[in-house]
Amino acid sequence: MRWLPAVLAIAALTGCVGPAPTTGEYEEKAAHTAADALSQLQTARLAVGNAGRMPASYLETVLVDAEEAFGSIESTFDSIQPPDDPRADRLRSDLDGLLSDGSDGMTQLRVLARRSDAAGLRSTAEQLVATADGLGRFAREHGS
Amino acid sequence: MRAGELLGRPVFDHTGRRIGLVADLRCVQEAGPHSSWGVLRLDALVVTERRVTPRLGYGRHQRSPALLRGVLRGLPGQLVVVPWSAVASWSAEGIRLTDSAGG
Amino acid sequence: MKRVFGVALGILTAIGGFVDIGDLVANALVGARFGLTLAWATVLGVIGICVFAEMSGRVAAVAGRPTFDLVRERLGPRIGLANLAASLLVTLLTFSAEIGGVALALELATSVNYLLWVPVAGLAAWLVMWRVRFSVLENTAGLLGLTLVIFGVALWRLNPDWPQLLNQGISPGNPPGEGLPTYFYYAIALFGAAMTPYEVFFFSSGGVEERWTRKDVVTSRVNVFVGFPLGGLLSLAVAGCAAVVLLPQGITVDTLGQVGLPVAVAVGKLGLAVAILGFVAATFGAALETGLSCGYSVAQYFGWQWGKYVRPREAARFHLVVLVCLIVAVGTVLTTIDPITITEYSLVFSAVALPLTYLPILVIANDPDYLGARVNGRVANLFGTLFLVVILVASVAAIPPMLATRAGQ
Amino acid sequence: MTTVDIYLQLLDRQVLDRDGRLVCKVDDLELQPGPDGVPVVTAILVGPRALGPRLGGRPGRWMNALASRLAATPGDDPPRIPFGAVTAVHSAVDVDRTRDELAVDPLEGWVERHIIGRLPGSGHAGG
Repeated sequence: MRWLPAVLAIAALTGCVGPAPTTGEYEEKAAHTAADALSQLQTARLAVGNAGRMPASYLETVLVDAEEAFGSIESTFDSIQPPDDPRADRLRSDLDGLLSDGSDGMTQLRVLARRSDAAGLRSTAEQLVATADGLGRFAREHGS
Repeated sequence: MRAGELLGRPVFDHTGRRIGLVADLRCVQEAGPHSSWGVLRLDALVVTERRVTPRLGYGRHQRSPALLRGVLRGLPGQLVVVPWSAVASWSAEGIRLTDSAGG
Repeated sequence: MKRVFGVALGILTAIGGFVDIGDLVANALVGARFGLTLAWATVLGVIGICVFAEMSGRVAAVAGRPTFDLVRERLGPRIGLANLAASLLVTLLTFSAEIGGVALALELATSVNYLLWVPVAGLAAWLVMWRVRFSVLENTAGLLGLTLVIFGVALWRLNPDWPQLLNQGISPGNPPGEGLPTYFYYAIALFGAAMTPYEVFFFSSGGVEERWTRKDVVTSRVNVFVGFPLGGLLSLAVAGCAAVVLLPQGITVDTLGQVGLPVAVAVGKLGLAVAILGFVAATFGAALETGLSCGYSVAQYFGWQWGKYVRPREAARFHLVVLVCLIVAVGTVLTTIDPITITEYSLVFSAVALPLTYLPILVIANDPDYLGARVNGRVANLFGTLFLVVILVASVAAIPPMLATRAGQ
Repeated sequence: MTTVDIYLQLLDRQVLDRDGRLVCKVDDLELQPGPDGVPVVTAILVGPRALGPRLGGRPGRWMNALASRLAATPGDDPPRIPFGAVTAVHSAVDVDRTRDELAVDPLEGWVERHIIGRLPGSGHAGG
């Protein structure tokens, strides 16, 4: 069993950050990323939409967790080497745009929540609808 | 001698043919001094071809659940009870029986 | 009257004590991804735990022997030791997840980072295990855990499309967009969450702590057959809330905060406060159960004096094991490994450790040497055998989907 | 005549002292030839030096090594309880001595004196 840790380590490494060899696989990963990011964004929006129905500490914790998770989803995707294919480049730039809009918005939400700025929260959350729709569409179109 | 040293040891008949492993030590309980529970005298070796199952008790008093009993009883090999008087010698390599044990 | 009170108390504790961080997260996660299409796995797990907890409770009441005594007696010292290693690993992982869960719940209440709460939660758990009487410990945690009923209230207030929800519950199958391996991975995780081995260690050892006798077999049965299913209903309510509120939004659950969101939506601030109290109580109660179970299993394997019914200094090594496990558990959470991730892995490992725990219980529950006339009847044996097969299948089946889906990714 | 299969019915059971306290497990049994040469069970053997050899393999070696480091009495002989002290065998084994009289487990005393006994509240009554 001495080989087991080595095999697991290799599997983990190649599975998470290794180069994506084909455009198909890259697309699948992109779709996955979009769905995961959407989940975090929707969590933040749902929390903000019900901000009056929860203690401030709860809202803040949910927003901080969502922002952090969103950030790590984004950086994991960025660390994947896209295949040398114009289609892959297009996928990458489409998703990157959505992800950076999303992460800006989430940071903004966290800042506003700490300031207890209810109006600001509401308007920022509304602006994120387009990003959420975009991520949802991306995940559906490119998902298997 | 420890019980743990006898358990699991291979048993050979007088021709050197292997019968199985010691699965359990059957003792007779005799009255002991005053309040004590009694004296246990080694009476026989319970010998089996399998290793695990005797511990679950299905060779003896354990009857149910039916499926477990069926599966465990259905495995090849059976329990053989060899009286201690039939043991000719024993060592780390195994236990050798006398001529009369039958096997 | 006192007896009725005792039985009622037992039921309430069983309900509150049934749900822990693993049940909360696994059920919310599955509800948000699969709706109620995996409800069958929870139901199956609840029936399974009832069957084996009843047997282990009966053996504890009639023969006075807790579960790990049985493991060593019927599997022998070698396989018994293997089981001890496996179940100690699972229980210890669960223990750290529960400590982390308490800290996460306190973070939700205070917005102070959970890592700062971890040592506090650990110290509080140790003080309770060290000083507080067993019955007080068990009853308080169980009763406070009952506040999780708020998830039932929330589900009712959400006024979902009941027929559709029910229909999901009775028609298993992976929803579109989810692969079959992922579906089965979570089925096993839910089954494992309901049947974690520490529950029988704790239940049977608790019977000995409370000096159960033959007369208490009935009490034990009522606790199991009423309390556990109601606890299972709480689990389903958590899943239902997630299915109604989170699933349509495309939210997958990976934090405790998300688990509580549906309650905020449906009931508002007060309801959420109750839910947070429930999170703290359920995870803290489970931390006590798992922490003590670490001590129970080691001490029972080696034959040391254990239990809270004697002075700590009379069960020195038992308390030492508990203390060491607590330090390891706190240390594990402080490495910043996500407690929720620990939960997910420990659930699957527990499916692997299950057969070695439940086989000896089933065998001894049939042994007249131990139980005399109180051995298993036909029904207990039918279900016991059936579930042993299910557990074996789940254990063998746990590994491929876990690898194939990289733990449900 | 009652027969007892000692692997099935005696080994690995819990030993209880006169006050019902848990003492140890029946880790192994000692047999010695009686007057007629037939082996008779003479003692319950206790502790890692009794259990280690039964485990065998690597865990057994570890346990033996650990035991010889911790041993209070030199040599390979594990602590023993004379079989005459046994008053009953049921789901546990009853012995008519107290835990302190038996003194089969030096480690328990060590942990009590040096670690657990030093923590505040260790003598607090249980419940």
